[in-house]
Amino acid sequence: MVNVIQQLFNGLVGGGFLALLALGLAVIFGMLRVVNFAHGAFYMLGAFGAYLLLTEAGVNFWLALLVVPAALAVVGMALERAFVHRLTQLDPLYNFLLTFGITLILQDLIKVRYGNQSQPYSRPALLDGSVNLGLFQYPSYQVFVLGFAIVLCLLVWLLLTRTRVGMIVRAATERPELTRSLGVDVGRWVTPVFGFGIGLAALAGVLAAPMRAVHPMMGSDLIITVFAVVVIGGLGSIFGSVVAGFGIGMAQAVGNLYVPALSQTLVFILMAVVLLWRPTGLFGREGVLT
Amino acid sequence: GQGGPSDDGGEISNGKVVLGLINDQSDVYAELSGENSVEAVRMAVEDFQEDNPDSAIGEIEVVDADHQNKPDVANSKAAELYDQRQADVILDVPTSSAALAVANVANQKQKIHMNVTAATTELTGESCNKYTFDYAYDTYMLAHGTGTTVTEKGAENWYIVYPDYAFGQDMESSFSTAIEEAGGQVVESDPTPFPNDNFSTFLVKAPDLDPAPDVIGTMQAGGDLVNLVKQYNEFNLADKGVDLAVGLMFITDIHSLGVEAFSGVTFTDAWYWDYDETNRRWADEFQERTGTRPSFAHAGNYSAALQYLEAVERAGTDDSDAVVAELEGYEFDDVFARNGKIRAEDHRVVHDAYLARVKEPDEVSEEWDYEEIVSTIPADEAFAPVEDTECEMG
Amino acid sequence: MSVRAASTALRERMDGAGVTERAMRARPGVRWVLLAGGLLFAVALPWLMYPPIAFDIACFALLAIAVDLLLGYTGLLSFGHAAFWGTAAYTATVMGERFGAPLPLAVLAAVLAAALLAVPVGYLAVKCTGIYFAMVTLAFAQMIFFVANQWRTVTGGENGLVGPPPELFGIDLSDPFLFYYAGLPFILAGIALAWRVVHSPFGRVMVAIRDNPSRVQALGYPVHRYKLGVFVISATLAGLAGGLFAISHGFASLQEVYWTTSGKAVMIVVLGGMGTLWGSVVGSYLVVQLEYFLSGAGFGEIGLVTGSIFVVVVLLFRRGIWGSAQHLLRERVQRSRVPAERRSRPGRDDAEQEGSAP
Amino acid sequence: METGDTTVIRARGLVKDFHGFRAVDRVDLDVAEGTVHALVGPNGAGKTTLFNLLSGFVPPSAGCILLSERDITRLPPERIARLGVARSFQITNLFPMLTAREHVELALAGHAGQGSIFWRSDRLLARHAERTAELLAAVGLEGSAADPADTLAYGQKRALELALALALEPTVLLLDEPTAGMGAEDVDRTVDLIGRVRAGRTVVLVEHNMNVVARLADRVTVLQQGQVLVEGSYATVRDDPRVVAAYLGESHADH
Amino acid sequence: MLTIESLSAGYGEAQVLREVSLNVTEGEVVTLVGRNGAGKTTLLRCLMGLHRQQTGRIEFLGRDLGRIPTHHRARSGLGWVPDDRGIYATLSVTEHLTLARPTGPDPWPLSRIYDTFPVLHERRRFPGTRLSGGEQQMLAMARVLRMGARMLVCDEPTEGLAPLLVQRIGDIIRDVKAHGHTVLLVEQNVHFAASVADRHYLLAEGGIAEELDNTEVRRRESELLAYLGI
Ligand SMILES: Nc1ncnc2c1ncn2[C@@H]1O[C@H](COP(=O)(O)OP(=O)(O)OP(=O)(O)O)[C@@H](O)[C@H]1O
Ligand SMILES: Nc1ncnc2c1ncn2[C@@H]1O[C@H](COP(=O)(O)OP(=O)(O)OP(=O)(O)O)[C@@H](O)[C@H]1O
Ligand SMILES: [Mg+2]
Ligand SMILES: [Mg+2]
Repeated sequence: MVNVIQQLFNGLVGGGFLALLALGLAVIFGMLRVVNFAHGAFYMLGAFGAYLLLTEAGVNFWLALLVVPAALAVVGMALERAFVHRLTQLDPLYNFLLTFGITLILQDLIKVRYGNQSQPYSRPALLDGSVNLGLFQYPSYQVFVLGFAIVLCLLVWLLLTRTRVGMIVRAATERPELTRSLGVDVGRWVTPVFGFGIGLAALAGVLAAPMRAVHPMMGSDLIITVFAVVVIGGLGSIFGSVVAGFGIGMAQAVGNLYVPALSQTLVFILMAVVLLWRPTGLFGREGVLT
Repeated sequence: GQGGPSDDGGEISNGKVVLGLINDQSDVYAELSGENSVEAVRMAVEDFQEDNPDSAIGEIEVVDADHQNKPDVANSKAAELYDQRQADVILDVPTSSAALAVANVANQKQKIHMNVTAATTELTGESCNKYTFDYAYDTYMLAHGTGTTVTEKGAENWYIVYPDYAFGQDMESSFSTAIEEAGGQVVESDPTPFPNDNFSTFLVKAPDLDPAPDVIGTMQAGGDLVNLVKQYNEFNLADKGVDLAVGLMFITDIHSLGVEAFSGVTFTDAWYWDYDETNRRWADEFQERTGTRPSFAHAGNYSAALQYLEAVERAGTDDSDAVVAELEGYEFDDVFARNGKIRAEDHRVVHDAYLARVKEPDEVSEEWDYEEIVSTIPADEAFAPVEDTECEMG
Repeated sequence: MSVRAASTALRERMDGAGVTERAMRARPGVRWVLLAGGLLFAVALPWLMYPPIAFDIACFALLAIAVDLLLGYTGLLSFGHAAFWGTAAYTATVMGERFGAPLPLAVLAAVLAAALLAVPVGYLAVKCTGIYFAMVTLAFAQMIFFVANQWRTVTGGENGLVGPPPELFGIDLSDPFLFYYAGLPFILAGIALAWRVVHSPFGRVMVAIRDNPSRVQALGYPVHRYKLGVFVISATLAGLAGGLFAISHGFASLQEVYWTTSGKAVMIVVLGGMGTLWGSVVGSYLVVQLEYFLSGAGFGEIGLVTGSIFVVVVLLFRRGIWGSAQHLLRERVQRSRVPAERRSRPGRDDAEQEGSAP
Repeated sequence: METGDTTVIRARGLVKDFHGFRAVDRVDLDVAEGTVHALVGPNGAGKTTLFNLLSGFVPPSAGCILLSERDITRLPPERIARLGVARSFQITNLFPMLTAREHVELALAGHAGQGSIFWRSDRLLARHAERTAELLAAVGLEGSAADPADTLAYGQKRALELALALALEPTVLLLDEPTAGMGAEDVDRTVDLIGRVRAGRTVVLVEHNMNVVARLADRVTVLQQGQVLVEGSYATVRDDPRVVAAYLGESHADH
Repeated sequence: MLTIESLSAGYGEAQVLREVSLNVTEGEVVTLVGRNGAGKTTLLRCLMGLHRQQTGRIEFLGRDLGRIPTHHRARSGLGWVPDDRGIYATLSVTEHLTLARPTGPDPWPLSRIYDTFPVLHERRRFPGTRLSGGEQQMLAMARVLRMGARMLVCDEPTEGLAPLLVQRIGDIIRDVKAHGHTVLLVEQNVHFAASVADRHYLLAEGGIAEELDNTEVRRRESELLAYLGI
C-alpha cells in the first residue's frame, strides 16, 4: 500500500513537469492560437541556460531559476515580434510549422556548441538530502519540484482567469484590429504573453536540470507526450492541461509498475480513449477552438 | 591508378587501398568516436607505412562519412563508399541498427566491414556474415565483465533495470545469466520505458525488495543513464547500501558529466588509455593530434585499421576473400588488443577486457584520469564462448 | 480559428490549386508537354545522379504527395505519416525475410498493412480538425514508434530488420540502378492514383471539405467518411512509398517510424507547395539531394538547414516553389486575358495579404 | 394554395439546451405538405436553432422529429439532406474559391451519389451541365457561372445559396432569412423565385421582413424564448396582441 | 466635435471615397446613408484608423487624428459598432462588456446594461458568437455604451433585428443623445434614420451628394428610397 502511494507520489512529481509544460503550451495556445512546437526546445534551453550560467558565471540554481526564464522570455518575445506575429491571422498550421522549424534550429545550435552529450548539473545544496513524508523518505529536491509546480500552476491559473490579461490577449489574438478599436493596446499584451509561456517552459527546464539529463534532445520526445497530455486535457483549457499533466504522470507511474510493456504507449492509448469519448478533450469546450 | 608501385602488380584494386569509416559525427556518439576516429585510422596508416617501408600496398586513402545514427543513411553511405569511392573496408559504425545495415551491404557487395563501436551480438550471431568482423566489444562482454566480476566480489543480490528495447533486453538476459553463473541472484528485473526521464518508480522500490539488493544493475545508456544516476544519487541509495553497476558506459560519459556524478560506479571497458605504458604512449600521440584523450573506440579503430592493412600485406592483395582468409584465426597483440584473436567461426575479435571503477573526485590527478582498472578479464572469458554462437556463416 | 482567418489561410493555400488549374486546363498542350518532360526526367534520373538517391527521391516524393492529399487538398495536416510509411517498411521487409515473398507481393502486403492501420487511426483522427488533427496524428505515430521499438520479435526493435536482396522474376535487383527501374513503375502508379483522386469528383469534394466542411455536410455528403476515405488513400500511398523504400535499402529501422520522418514529408510538401502534387516531387528532389549533399560535406547539423527552410518558407514563401510558379503563371495568364478594370475588383485578396506580407 | 392535408414535418416536444440555457423549449411543429410555413420571432427566439435541429446540425436534448412519419431525430445532417431536406444558411456559407457552376455541380454530384468516385475524371460532372445551367438561370446567375464565389455580390451569394438548396431536389426546403441584407430589387426577385420553386415542395422560412412573410407564407409560427407563442395565418398572427408586444412593436402595427 | 475634410480612400487601384467632407457637432445624431458599396463602412474604418490607404484630414475634439493609433482614438472617445458586430468567439458576454475600459465621463454600469438588455444578462457566461444574430448586435451596442464613448459610431446597428428591437435601438440612441452624447450612424433604413437623427449625409459615388435635415428626409422619403435602391 505504502508502495502504491509512494509510486503515485512519484507520478505527481513526473506529472509536475508535464503539467508545467502543458500549462505553457495551453497559455500560448489558449490566448494566441499558436501550437508551439518549440516548447520542448525552450524547456531544453532552460536547462542549458542553468548549466551555462553555472559553468560560465558561477550563478547558482536559485538565481538561475529567476534569470533563465526571464532571459528566455525575452527571447520568446523577440521570436514573437520577428516571426510568430507575422502569421497572426493565418491558419494556426503555419505557426505549427514555423515553430517546428525553430525547434530543429535551436536543437542543432546547441548541438553544434555542446555536442549531443549530457551536461552535468547538480542539485542545489539546500535540497541535497531527503525529507520524511510520514509514510516514506523522499528526496527533498523532488518534493520541492512538486510543490513549486503546484503553486506555479495555481498562480498562473489565477492570473489568467482572475485578471484582465487573459481576456485581453484572447481578444487581441482573435481580432487584433477590432480589439485595438476598443481602446486596447494589443502590441503591449500579446508579445509578453508569448514570452511568458516560453518563460514557463524555460522554468520547467531549469527545474529539470538537477534531476534529469541536460542534453539537446531532452525536450523533443517529451513534447509529443505533452501534446497528448494537452489533447487529453482539452486544447486551450488551462485547467484541463494541468489536471491532465498530473493525471498522466500518475498513470505512467502506476503503469510502469504494473504493465511495464504498455508504459510508453499508455498516454497515447488514454488519448485515443478520451478522443473517442470526447473529441475536444476532457475540459475542452466545443467550438471555442477552430 | 596513379602509377604507384602496385600498378604493375595488379593485386591491389584501383592501385590503392581505401579505408572507409562510417560513424556518427554529429549525434550522441560523436565524442565517443566521430571525427577523431578518422584521425586514429590515419595514425594507423602512418604507423603501418613506417613499419612496412617497402610494402606492396602503394597508396592508402582514408575516406569517411557521417551516418547521423540513421540506418538508412548508413546504408546508402556504405553502398556509396564501396561502389563510388572504392572503399575496401568500412570501419567503426556505431549504433546497432546502422551496423547491421552496413553488414548487410558488405555481404551483398562482398566487401569487408570491421565493426568497432556497435554493441549488438547479432553481428557475430544470427546476422553474421563472411565479410563482417566485430572488433571491440559487445553486450555479452559488458554484461559478463560487470555481472560476473561484481558478483564474485560479493554483491550477490541484484536488482536490474533495463530500457525496454533490443539493446536493454539483450543486456538484461546476458547480465542475469552471468550473475547466476557466478553464484549470485537477480532479485528482480524491471523494464523501463525508453527514453525515460523519471526512474523514481524503480529507485523507490529498490531498498524494499526482499532480499534487499546489494547492487542495482542499470542497462540504461546515454541520457537515460545520466537521469538514472542523478536520481540514484538523489534517493541516496548508496547510503542505504545499494551500489550501482552500469551495463554500458563510456569514458566520454564520465568526462561530460564529471566524476562526481559517477564516482564509485563499476562498469566494463574494452580499453583504457592509462592502463599501462604502451597505452599511455599511444594516447599521448593521439592527444597531440586531436587535443583529447582517446576512448576505446579510437584505439579500436586504430587497431582494426592496422590489422586490416597487415592482412592485406600478408595476402598481397586487397581481394576481400583473400583478406578474410588472412584475418580468420589470426592471433595478435597491439596497443588495443591484448591476447587478440580473430575467431574464424563467428568473426568475433576477442581480447582482454577490463572491469573499471570510476574514481572519487579526490583521486583524479589529471584530466581524463577517471578510471581505476579493478581487474582484467582474460580474452577467452571476456566474450561469448564460440560453442554458443548462433552464427552460421554462409 | 475565426472564420475570417480560416478563409484567408485557405485562400493562400488555394491559390495554387483551383484557379490556376483551370487556367492551365485551358491549354492541354502545355500539360502534356510538362507531363512528358517529367516522365523523361524520372527515367533519366539514375543516369544523372547516384541511383539509390534517385530512388529515395522517388519514394519521398510519393510520401509527400500522400501527405499533400490531406494537407493541400483536404486541409488536414498529418504529422504522423511516418506511422504508415514505417509500418509498410516493416511489413515489406518481414514478408521478404520470413516468407520469401516476391517483390510485388511484399509491396502489396505493405500497402495493405498501411491501409489497415489507417482505418482505426483515421477514424479517431478525422474527428479532430485543424491543429488538433496534427497533434493527434503525431501522437499516434509516436505510439506506433513505441510499438515497433518493443515488438522485437517482428521488427528487430532498435536493431532494425534486414531484408533479403531484392529480386523480381529471378532477376537480381540488388544493383540500385536496376532496382530504380523496377520500383519506378510502382511509384508512378502511386502518383497517377493521387492525380486521379485529385481530379475526380471525389477530389472536388475534398477541396470543398477543406474550404467549408459543414456546408458540404448540408449538401448531403458524409464528411467524416470522406475524410476517412482520403486518409486511407493517403496512408496507402505512404505505405507504397515506405514499402519500396525499405526494399530498396534492404532493411527497415525505427527511423522509418520516427517523427522526424513525418516532419520531413511535411517539409517537402510545404517547400514544394501545398495543394500542388508536382510541388512534392520538386520538394523531394531538393530536400533529399540537400541532405545527401550535407552529410557528404561533413555537415551533421541538418536540422539547422531544414529548420531554416521551414521558417523561410512559412514566413516568406507560403505558396512553395511550385505554387509560386503557378501563381506567377496565373498572374500572367490573367493579365493577358482580363481587362485591367476587372482585375482590380476582387482586390480584397491583396488587402488581406498585405497584413501578412513581410 | 392551401393543400396541407398531410404533415411533412412533425416535431414533438423539441427541446435544446446549451449548457443549461434552453434555446428551444418543448416546441411542437406541424408543417403541412406543399405549404410555405414561416417562422418568426424576436432575436434569439430559437428560430435558427430550430432549423439546426430539423436539419440535424445539432441533436435535440429531447423530443422527436418525424419526416413524413419517419423518425429522423438523431440522424446526421447528411442523412437528413439525403432524405430530401435542404437548407440555406442565415450567414452566407459558400466555398470562396469555387465558381458558381462548381458549387452547383458539387451539389448535383452529391445528390446523384457520385461524390465518392475517385477513380474517374471529374469531367464526369459535365453531365450535369444542363441542369446546372437551368438552376443558375432560375436564380438569375446565368451570367456569373464562372465567377468564384467570393467575387460575387452579396445578393448573388444569397441566390447561389438558394440554387444549391434546389439542386438537392428537396421535398422540404428550409430557408434561413433568405432576403436578409438584400436591396429591394433582390428581395422582389427572391420572393418571386421562392414563389416559383414552392410548387411540389414544402418550404419553411425564417424571416424578419414582414412584407416577405405576408407575400409568401400560408402559415406563420411565432416563437418566443424558445416556445411557440402563436400559430396561424399571417393576418391572425399580425393582429395578435401578444405578437405585437413581443415582436412587432406598436409602431409596426400601423403598417 | 468631428470634422472630416477632403477624405479620400480606396482599395488598391479602386478609389472608394473622393474628397469627402463632413462635420458633426457635439450632441448631434447624424446619419450617413448610401447604397450598398457606397463606401460608408470604409469611411468609418478611416475614422477609426483601420484603413491605411487614405488622404485628407480627420479632426476629433479639436485634435488631428492623423497619426494617432487606433487604440488612442478609441480612448479619446470614439465608440465603434462594426458592421459585422465585432463579436469574439473566445470571450464571454461579460468579458465583451469589460474588455474595453471606460473612456468617457459616464459609462453605463453593468447593471444598467443588463437592465436594458436582459437577454445579455441571461447569456452572460456564453461565448459571444453563440448568441443569435440579433443578440450579437445588442452586445456590440452595449459594449460601446459600457465604454461611455463620447461619440458612438454605429455601422448599420439595426440590420437583422426584429422590428421591436429596432425600436428599442432607436430609443437608446435618443436616450444617449439626451445624455449629451454624439452619434454618427450609418443606415440603409431611411425610415429608421429619420426617426432618430437630426441631420443626414447622403453618400453617393464616393462623395457627399447632399446634406439633408430631418423634415426634408421625411418629405422626400420615397424619392430617397428610390435613389438608394432600398
Ligand atoms: N451553439 C450554441 N451554444 C449556446 N447557445 C446557443 C447556441 N446556438 C444558439 N444559442 C442560443 O440560443 C438562442 C437562440 O438562438 P437562435 O440563433 O436560434 O436565434 P434566432 O431566433 O435565430 O435569432 P436571430 O433572429 O437573431 O437570428 C440564442 O439566445 C443563442 O444565444
Ligand atoms: N477589403 C476590401 N478590398 C477591396 N475592396 C473593398 C474592400 N472592402 C470594401 N471594398 C469595396 O469598397 C467599396 C465600398 O465598400 P464599403 O464596405 O465601404 O461600402 P458600404 O457603403 O459600407 O456598403 P454596405 O452598405 O454594403 O455595407 C465597395 O465597392 C467594396 O466592394
Ligand atoms: Mg437566426
Ligand atoms: Mg457597410
